[in-house]
Amino acid sequence: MNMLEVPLEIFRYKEGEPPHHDTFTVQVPETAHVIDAIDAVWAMHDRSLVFRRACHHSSCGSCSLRVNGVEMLPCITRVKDVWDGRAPLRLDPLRNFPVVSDLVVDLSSFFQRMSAAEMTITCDAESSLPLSVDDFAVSKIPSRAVELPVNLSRFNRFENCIECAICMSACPTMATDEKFFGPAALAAIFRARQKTDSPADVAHLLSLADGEHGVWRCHSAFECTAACPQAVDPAGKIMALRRELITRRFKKR
Amino acid sequence: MDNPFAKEPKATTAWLWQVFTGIGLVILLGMHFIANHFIARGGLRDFADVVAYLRNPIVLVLELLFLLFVTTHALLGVRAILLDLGFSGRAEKRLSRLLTGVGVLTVGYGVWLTWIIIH
Amino acid sequence: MRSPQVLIVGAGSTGAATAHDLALRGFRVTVIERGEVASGTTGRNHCLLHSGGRYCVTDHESAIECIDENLILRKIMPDLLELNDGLFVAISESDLAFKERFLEGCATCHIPARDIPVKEVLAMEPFLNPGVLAAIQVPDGVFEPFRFCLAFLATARLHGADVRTYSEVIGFVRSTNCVTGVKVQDRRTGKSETIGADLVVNAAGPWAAEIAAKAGVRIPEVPTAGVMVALDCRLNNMVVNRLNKPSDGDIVVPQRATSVIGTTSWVVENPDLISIPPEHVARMIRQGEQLLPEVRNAPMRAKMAVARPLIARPGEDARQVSRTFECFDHASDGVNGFITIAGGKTTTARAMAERVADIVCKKLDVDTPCTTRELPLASYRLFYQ
Amino acid sequence: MATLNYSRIRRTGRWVDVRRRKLGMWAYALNRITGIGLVVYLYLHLGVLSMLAHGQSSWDSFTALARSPFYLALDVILLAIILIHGLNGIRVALTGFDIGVRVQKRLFVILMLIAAAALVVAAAKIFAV
Repeated sequence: MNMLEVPLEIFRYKEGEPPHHDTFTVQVPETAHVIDAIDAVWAMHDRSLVFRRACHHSSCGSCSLRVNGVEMLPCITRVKDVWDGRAPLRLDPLRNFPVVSDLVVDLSSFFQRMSAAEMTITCDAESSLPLSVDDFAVSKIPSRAVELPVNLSRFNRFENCIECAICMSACPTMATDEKFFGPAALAAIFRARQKTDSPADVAHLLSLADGEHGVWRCHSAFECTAACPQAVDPAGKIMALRRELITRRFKKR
Repeated sequence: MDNPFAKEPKATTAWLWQVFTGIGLVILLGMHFIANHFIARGGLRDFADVVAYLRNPIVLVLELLFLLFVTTHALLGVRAILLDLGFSGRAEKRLSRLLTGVGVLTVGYGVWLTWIIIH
Repeated sequence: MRSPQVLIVGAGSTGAATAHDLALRGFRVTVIERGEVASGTTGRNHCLLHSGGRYCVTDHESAIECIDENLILRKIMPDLLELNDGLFVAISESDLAFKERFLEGCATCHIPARDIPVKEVLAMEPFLNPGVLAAIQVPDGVFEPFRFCLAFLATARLHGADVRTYSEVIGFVRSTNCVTGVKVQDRRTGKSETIGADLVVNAAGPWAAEIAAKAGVRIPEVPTAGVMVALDCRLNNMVVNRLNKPSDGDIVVPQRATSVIGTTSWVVENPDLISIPPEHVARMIRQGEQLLPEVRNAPMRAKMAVARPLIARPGEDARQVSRTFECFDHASDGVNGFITIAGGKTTTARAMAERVADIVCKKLDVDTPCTTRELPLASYRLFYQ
Repeated sequence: MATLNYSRIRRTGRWVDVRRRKLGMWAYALNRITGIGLVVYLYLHLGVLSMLAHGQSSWDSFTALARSPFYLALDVILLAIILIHGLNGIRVALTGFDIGVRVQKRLFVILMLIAAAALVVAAAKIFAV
């Protein structure tokens, strides 16, 4: 097994101490993911390092952080894909959240928004064909004619959004407007809206999305969609909500 | 449940105006630019030209419309940037009122200037 | 009289469900977890909500427990499950020979099972190996271990439990032959404190032996790791199992936009740092291909390994070690006020918790019945609010 | 539990930080910077126009100055800012109505190419005078 010797420059913060970065060099297999390197730091070098993780396959959304400034899930990001082979790999906690310690941030504001958006995490199944997370991933699978189950909707599945809060960290509006509803919650409203036909529910959901700190505050930077590891496309959902809000506004008159 | 992310009813209006004036500006500014700086000899009108130009009623209407649009668009943009400073609901309203005042003054000044020039 | 204070070490599925059960029974509960919730074994779980089908031939007791809990979880956490059932498919002649025993096992363990014609199953699951010889549908499901734990802990909190993550047990407070508290270090601040307890429940999974050692007790625990491979696409709607005795790489669990192939089994020394053997990954792909041939072409999204807390029985192969849980009352080791719970599956975490809570009640002389079978859990999102 | 919170000012300034960000973020930051520039210019312009109120000599001396190459260069910069802001504005408006969201990056590139082409033509014309 070929090994890599990777220097990691990790953000450190403990209550009462000034924040700084510590550098560690760890040995990981060539195929290792960034989470494995963080694991190695914690297991071999510094037991006081605090970080989040659970599933290691992008379903829990807990390990999200910034690698060289860009939001990623370290569990699905390979070291060799983000490391240039020389400069230390810089790991920082998500932006736009208070830092609890080291790589851990306080996500209460995120989950408040998700609760307010009232989306459940299960939905009717979508096509189980190479249901891909990245465009490039699909292209690697040779397309072939497959007959899909006739009644897909009798299957159920979890939503693609894993509530990793990466979009809220990447969003420039979120950085400046603390009251902004945020990409994930707005995308969640869109999903909840898709699932209901009840006029009262629709009106309620749309009124949540409306407002100065709702969809209208988005500045179309599309950073959320670019950063989302699960292809949720929050920006697209925000724009779709805008369209519906505008259409309704002009229809009423 | 009390929703902490309460909405402001004016939001759609502000955004729609920003887009509407923006699209208007693409057209009006294009005309303004071409008329004043490309068609005009030497890229700028001399005083007599300006006066004659503005006395044309169609031009006058378009230029005043341009002033109105550009002011609205600019101040809505300024508002969007200033909102980033995180105002409370009341301060937000006060800011909106202040900017409306600035807008009225700007347009008033423009109208006054045009009046002076024509006469 | 104040209700007794119980301290639980570990916020995996066992610790979370136990905290929930005890909080409902009126105990003052504190959970100590050194990392994030479910950051250990539970987190890197296969996410399979067992129907019991996997054990219906080899281990009736486990199978019955699985199907019972499966039905209870559907009631108490309906939002947190992908309920698409599972398939046991025969690919080889030896698989086919297993079919009758499997159906008998299902009947014995009251697991609903349906023998589906091959043509029908291929219509349901278009990526299934077209050479499939038989398929049996059972009520398997998929859950998400992280949110599973969060939901238990959020509910426990609503009932007064104190959940402290990023807090590590650094020692025990003992009076002669009784544990009376735990020394805890908050890893976020580096500060230590002592928390008193009438009883300490060690639910630290593969780290249970390490925790027990701090209290001077030895546990015959063997951390056994397993590799799982997550694909960058979802190839099945239902869980797909190999119709045979449990073996390496005989199951593909779909979840969200991925399919996860599992698993292998080998003994590890340090559960903190497991290096994933490439040959295990290759074996997962090879085995997975037999169930869903498209596995061969699918890009890999992630691979993970974690240690499971298996209790050693001398002279047995790692896979043969009991998968039902073990509960040690360390009074028999001369240490009172300290119990360890290890082993088991996430699917049956609630049942384990119920039995542990019964033991706790007995030890602390409390007489409150368990109510976790009926009470729907609070939203997992409340954990962070 | 005390947490580390960044100051308002530091957060407010984050929209300018486009390092390692994608095209949409560059477009957004560029739009804001050019927008601020244009507001400043708008009021400068209105101020300059006040010379018209002071009569012919005042204005015509200004126009003479404004025909110098230095001022013409400033005009080209102004035009560039207007083109970037205006054409990117079209993209923001379109995507805001849920049109072309999937191709927003391509849209931005195309619009900026149009801006560049228009600028070259206009600059040639400005200096040719």
